[in-house]
Amino acid sequence: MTTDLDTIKQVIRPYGDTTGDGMVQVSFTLPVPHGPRAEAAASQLARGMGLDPASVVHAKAMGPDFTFFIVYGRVGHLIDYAGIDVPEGREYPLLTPKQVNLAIKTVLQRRLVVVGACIGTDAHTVGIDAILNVKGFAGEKGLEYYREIEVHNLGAQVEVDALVAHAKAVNADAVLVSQVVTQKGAHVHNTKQMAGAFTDAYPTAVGGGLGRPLLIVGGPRFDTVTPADLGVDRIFGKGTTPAEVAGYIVHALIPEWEPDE
Amino acid sequence: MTTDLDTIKQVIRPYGDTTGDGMVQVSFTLPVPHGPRAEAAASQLARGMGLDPASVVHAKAMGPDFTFFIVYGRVGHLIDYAGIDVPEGREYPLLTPKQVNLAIKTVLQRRLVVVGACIGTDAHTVGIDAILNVKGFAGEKGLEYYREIEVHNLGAQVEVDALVAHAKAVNADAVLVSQVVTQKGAHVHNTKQMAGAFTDAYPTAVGGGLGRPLLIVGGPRFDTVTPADLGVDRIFGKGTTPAEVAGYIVHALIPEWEPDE
Amino acid sequence: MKLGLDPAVIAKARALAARAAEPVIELARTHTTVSVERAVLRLAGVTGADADGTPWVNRITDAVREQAGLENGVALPVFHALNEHGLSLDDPLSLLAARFTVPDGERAVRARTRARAAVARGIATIDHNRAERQRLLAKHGDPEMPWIYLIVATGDIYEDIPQAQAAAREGADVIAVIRSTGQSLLDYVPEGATRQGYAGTYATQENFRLMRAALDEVSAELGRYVRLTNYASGLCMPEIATLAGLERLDMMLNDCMYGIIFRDINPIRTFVDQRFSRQVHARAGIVINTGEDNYLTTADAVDAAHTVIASQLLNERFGHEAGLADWQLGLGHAFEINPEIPDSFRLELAHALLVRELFPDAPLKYMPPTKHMTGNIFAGYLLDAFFNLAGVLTGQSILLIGMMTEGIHTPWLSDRDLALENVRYVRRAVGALHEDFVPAAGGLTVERARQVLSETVDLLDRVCDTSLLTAIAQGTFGVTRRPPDRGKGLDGVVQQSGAYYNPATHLLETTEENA
Amino acid sequence: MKLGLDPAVIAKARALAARAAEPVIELARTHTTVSVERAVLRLAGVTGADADGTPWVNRITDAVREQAGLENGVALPVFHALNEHGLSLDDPLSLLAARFTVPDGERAVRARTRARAAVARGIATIDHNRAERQRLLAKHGDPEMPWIYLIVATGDIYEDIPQAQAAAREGADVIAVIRSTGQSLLDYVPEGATRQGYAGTYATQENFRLMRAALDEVSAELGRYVRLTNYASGLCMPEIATLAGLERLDMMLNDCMYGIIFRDINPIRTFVDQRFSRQVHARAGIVINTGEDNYLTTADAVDAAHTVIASQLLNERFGHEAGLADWQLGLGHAFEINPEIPDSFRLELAHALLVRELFPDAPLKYMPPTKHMTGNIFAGYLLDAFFNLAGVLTGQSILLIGMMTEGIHTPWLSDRDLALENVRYVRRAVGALHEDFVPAAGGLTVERARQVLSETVDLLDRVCDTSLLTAIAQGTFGVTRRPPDRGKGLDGVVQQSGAYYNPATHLLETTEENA
Ligand code: B12
Ligand code: B12
Ligand SMILES: Cc1ncc(COP(=O)(O)O)c(C=O)c1O
Ligand SMILES: Cc1ncc(COP(=O)(O)O)c(C=O)c1O
Repeated sequence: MTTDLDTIKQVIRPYGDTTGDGMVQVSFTLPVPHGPRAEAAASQLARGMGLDPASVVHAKAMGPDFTFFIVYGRVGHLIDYAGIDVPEGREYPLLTPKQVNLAIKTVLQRRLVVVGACIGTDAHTVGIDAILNVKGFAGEKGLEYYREIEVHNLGAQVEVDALVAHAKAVNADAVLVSQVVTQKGAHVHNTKQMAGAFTDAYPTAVGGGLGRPLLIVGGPRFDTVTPADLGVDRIFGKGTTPAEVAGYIVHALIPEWEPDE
Repeated sequence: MTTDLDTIKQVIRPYGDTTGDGMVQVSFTLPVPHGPRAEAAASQLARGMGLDPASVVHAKAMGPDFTFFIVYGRVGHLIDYAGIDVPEGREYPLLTPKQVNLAIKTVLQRRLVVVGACIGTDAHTVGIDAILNVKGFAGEKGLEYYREIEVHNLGAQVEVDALVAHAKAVNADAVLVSQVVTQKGAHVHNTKQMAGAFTDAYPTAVGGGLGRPLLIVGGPRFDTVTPADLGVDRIFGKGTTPAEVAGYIVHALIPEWEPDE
Repeated sequence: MKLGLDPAVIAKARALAARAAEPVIELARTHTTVSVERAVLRLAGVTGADADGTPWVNRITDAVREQAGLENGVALPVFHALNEHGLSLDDPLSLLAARFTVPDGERAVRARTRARAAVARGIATIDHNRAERQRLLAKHGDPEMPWIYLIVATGDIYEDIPQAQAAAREGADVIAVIRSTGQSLLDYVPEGATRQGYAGTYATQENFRLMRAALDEVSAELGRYVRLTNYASGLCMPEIATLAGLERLDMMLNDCMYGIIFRDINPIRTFVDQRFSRQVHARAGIVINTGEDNYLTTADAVDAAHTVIASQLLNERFGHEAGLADWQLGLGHAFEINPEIPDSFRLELAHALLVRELFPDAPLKYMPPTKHMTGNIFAGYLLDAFFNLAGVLTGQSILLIGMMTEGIHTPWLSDRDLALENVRYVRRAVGALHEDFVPAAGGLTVERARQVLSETVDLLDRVCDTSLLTAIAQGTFGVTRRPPDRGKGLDGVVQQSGAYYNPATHLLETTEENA
Repeated sequence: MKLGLDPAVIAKARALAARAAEPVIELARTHTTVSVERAVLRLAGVTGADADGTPWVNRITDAVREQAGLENGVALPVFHALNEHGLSLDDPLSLLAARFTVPDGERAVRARTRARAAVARGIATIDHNRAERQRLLAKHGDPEMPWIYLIVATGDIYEDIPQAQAAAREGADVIAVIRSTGQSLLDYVPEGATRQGYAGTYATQENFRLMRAALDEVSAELGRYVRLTNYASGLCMPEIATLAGLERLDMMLNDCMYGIIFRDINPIRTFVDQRFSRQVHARAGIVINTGEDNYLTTADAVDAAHTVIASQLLNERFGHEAGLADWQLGLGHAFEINPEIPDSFRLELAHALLVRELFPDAPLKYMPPTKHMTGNIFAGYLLDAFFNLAGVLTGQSILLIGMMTEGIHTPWLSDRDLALENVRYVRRAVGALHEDFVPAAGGLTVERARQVLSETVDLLDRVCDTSLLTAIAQGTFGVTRRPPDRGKGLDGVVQQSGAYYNPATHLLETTEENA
């Protein structure tokens, strides 16, 4: 089903109730008092976004200075669906805790050290705890449960310098950082700062696992940036499970290892 | 407040929670199965609409072939607010029934004849009845209440030919048509057809009230077209009240008359 | 019974409704219509249309009317002609070449026998479909109430089908394909699969077949029998009822007054047509849905609450008389109170509970807010949630799921999906909360229900005095005036002669086989 | 009382909470913290900061600690120094030039008297503000409960102000300006109007003043007194409580354990700070809001329901001991049950009603769903509606209005406006429906409430055995482990000497003047 859809549907449009109708819904606030002129401004914006025709179905004054709008309309934009190279999903196999432990034991011949933290002023630990704590997430046990992984969970609101120092002190193989607060781009800003600090701390490093710890960042709203933008090795988004992370770490740090079925 | 806003705010942007942040919300369906590729397609469309960054905050599979998306993001589009010439609001004064009756009596020296109908297959009479019936709308009495206006309400699902015939038979000064069903552009299509029929029926006419009845159309979703597009004299939209219509009719058919306070 | 209504008052209301209905039933017994006669021909096996798309049943009925009049029905002239010229119904052209007369004596008997046999075969198909529905219900399983009822309305049967299947997968128990705006005023039933409707899809036998087949497919996939609904309404009510029986539709919108009030169809035409339609529905085991909800779109839901109850009692009476059992009476009502007024939700609960307690065995159809739905889709989503809540708290049987975009456009795929998420949440979250819903004695809920019921009795009283037709002419229902001598389709009504013969009604009235 | 709870069980729960709290209260009585001492200086009239923005109260307290130690409090050394060098508090630089020692004998008496007089002036201001609030409540009118509580969080006080005013115009009764993410860990209170906060705006005396003035303006415009809230929480809890009193804030988030669990602040530091803060709040006539709702973001709302009740009983006990009256105890709880589980709404009703009936005189603060809010803004709007419904049905006092975008970003102007439309509809539509909400004896609602209460008693029993500090160390609340010898700000805790003198506590504990 999926596959032939992909091959058939080269070019797609949004779908309201008829193939190709291109219908979408938009809402926004304009910092102007409600009135015919404001509604005209709303349609103008909608047309700017490509809605034509654009129907302003709702306009509500929010106090004297602002108006909220809901607009429906048809967009002409075509999506070259076939042309989209699927954002690399999982470029590595999922492993069971057993397999992960085996890989580490066989190849590294020592426990793999992981340091985790929420950096900056972010105190949202539920996400990182879901990955690290034994309790885990979505029915999967967290990394602490893996015999061959040594986890240092530094908790919340950790300063970048403290993180770097700790990573060095325990010889971290991987550093896991969580950023949930995104207001004013805090998550991006903090992550870049963190990546920068590690580069300075490991001047001779050539990459993740090559002279410096693997840098992994996660949080629900990183879908607007790439690892390269941030200077980290991997980003994990909403709904990540511990096994995905463990699998990635093995894949990235022990590429040579092949799980034998 | 409005005025100085207008003068100050030359150029505006959508407002999320900070002046100039340009934030908007968008939702749509794509006819593809849910997955990373579909999400990539969604961001691509959002970027096409001008959202950058665009964050896909929700994606839900609707069966095997469709996915629903909600996207938030920042648009760069600027609205030249000062530049918008306000769509002519009410280009005429509102009159009391008393004034309307007086105007007709004094100038026409006969009752003014109005014919109303829902044309085509549209059976939504609530709107036109709100304008014509004594009961009226929003606390205002309908045109039937005006002593000097003679109302012929033909009801719903009236054929265009029947409408034209009736208008001629009673010497209509104004024809009021309602169109509520807009699917597949029905309202636009039917209105143009109606306007065309009147042009054919009054070949020598030079305009509304000049050789042919004034053509007025109304309905909740005409905000995507202009009277010129449709070939009518005036469009009335959602929330119209009878007095607005009466006032317009006097203004259009008896321009010379001045309401003395 | 949470409202503690007075049984005596309820009994009185029913008695008044029966009295008000009686003269109209008599009218329906003694008249026929072009559509009733065409329905007879469809039951007898006439299908298809001529080159211009005019159905053969129309061509034949018109010819009969012209040549022999309709007061005796089509059956005798048509089957007499077949006998005389040794023709069969598969060859309508030759039949039309023949001249139609009303046979008498021996030839009349022969015509009658053959007509009866032909129509009996049609009814046998209907019986078979009813049995087949029972079989599939047993096989796939019958969802428990409230049934989730969803509308598709693309205008294109081939877009409707995937959307209906998607809706079923997301939890719809009943799919209604609403009709193109104009169809109710067509005096014929279009033929074949159609792709061009405005705000709805044409009701045709082929569209019925295609959609029923598609739903049988998902029913099997889901292990839950998904019901199909359409509209036995408008000028072709009897024929569409017949086609519904022939194609195993499961429910039909069918009201004794909707066409009169909202389509300006002649009252007598409507009353004659609805009686025949209901006799067919009764036989087909189809659940009808009445249209009282519509009154509240033109009248105020609070002021006119009692007109809804009065109309339901009339629909019940007409239905029973036509042979419908209580389980087939999907009486309609709606959540249409202006959300701006105080206590609107509590008043809705009072109205909904009143209907529930007046008709304990009827599969009530509860309609969502429409009139007060605006372009504010969030407010709409909220209002629909409270509709769902009222439906669950008051034990409604069929919930038509509201769309947040009701004020804007006919439902989109995503509107429907979000609407289903809404009702699924409400049902799951609320569970058996109705246990904790105990209207306080003397409280607003109880008192409001009492008041509406007594207003209903007063109204029916007045209707009995003036006659139902007069009441309709005066705009009692939906504040719309419809005099008995006006409206569309009056010319299609014919008073029966003493010799009138209709094998269908005859069979349906004698061999009732109702659960 | 709809749940028919056993008064004996309730009494037992309270007794256990008192017993569990006692050792911690003793701790708080015998210790002080840098922030408590800085609060004393603020009450005495010290304001402003040095060139680097370090508040004078910090500079002075640090100097005192360094030169004379804090075990005797700041008051004696500071006022002794003022006396010795003939200085006043308006000239902190010269004061800092002086050397701090602990006076004795006659000089101690003089220092004490002057300190007491200075602090008394601060308290007089607080008393005056309290009276002023009463005056304005009488003048503009006090909205009836439930109060609509809304958050602004732009990070820029000058964006917050118009948004707060807009919210008030749309119906907000209480405005909370949430703080920048980092502030709770700052060991000083920033100065002046601020425009750069992350996900919140800094709590400063000037920001307090600006927002209170703006709200006084709309209060007059609307003829309804709009309350202002902030957070007496984090390392500067006592100082912020003091500033709140000095700037006439009306409510303050103030919890006995929130800082410990969610900011990893040292338990002893927190318990000492919260006692002083509450003494100030009691005097200022401020309603506190506790933070039990937060537990349900890290623990499961069903499994951990009893930890919320246990914590509320502890907060109540600590509050009473610090002089807060019941009407000042805005105990917190939340609508955080996973909407995917069956009966989630009924369970919420059980929890909410239990809290209501356990604390009949407390202005309960009911928090909306947050944890299960996703990017689906429609599902979010729906869930918030049911939260509003639960709030109204169970008679909650303060409703924090949920945002459909909770799962996405801090509230936008339009999110707030839509949220207000939501709650306005629910309140208007539902009216007095609570009359008809009568939990069935033995039904799920009643049984669930009983169960949670008995689990609470068992938990408090265990806490009494092991001590509250141990329970916290073991992760009893919010499944987060916080040992007493760890966490931020421990070094700011000092054991009081026999000669410890704190004019503030002294005045507050002796001249209580509580309604
Ligand atoms: C729980 C919560 C809290 C709790 C946090 C408790 C705790 N110990 O974590 C409390 C109540 C303390 C809290 C406080 C605040 N919060 Co808060 N909070 C939330 C809430 C409701 C849920 C977050 C959550 O736990 N999600 C569940 C977890 C499992 O999901 P997750 O974090 O996305 O993690 C998953 C993936 O992202 C990924 N992942 C995440 N991190 C990492 C790291 C690695 C290495 C990997 C591999 C994967 C990974 O894997 C996880 C599992 O799948 C959200 C709203 C919401 N519904 O999202 C707001 C929210 C995150 N909070 C918010 C704010 C603003 C605050 C405050 C700053 C408000 C204030 N000023 O007082 C405070 C202060 C906190 C601070 N200083 O940072 C905002 C952030 C807005 C923004 N986008 O910037 C939100 C979105 C609410 C809102 N709409 O305003 N909050
Ligand atoms: C009431 C109603 C009905 C009633 C109509 C009763 C009657 N006698 O009018 C009933 C139940 C019969 C009905 C039936 C149908 N309806 Co209907 N109905 C509505 C509903 C709920 C409200 C419309 C209404 O009365 N608005 C109140 C009036 C006062 O507002 P108004 O019409 O906008 O009029 C104001 C202004 O527009 C203006 N105005 C309007 N006309 C004119 C004319 C002039 C000259 C002037 C000056 C001003 C003016 O002034 C009025 C007062 O301010 C809307 C949904 C909604 N909430 O809008 C659906 C809606 C209009 N219906 C719809 C549909 C599809 C149908 C059906 C076709 C469905 C079907 N296939 O069965 C049927 C068939 C009807 C037909 N053949 O046309 C769709 C139309 C979709 C679209 N955009 O194309 C809607 C939007 C619902 C939906 N989302 O699907 N409907
Ligand atoms: C009872 C009934 N019949 C018919 C219809 C549909 O109208 P039409 O007959 O024009 O398709 C409705 C509309 O809701 C209805 O309620
Ligand atoms: C009781 C309490 N205090 C404080 C806060 C705010 O946290 P912070 O102290 O980091 O500003 C909250 C958050 O909701 C809270 O519930």
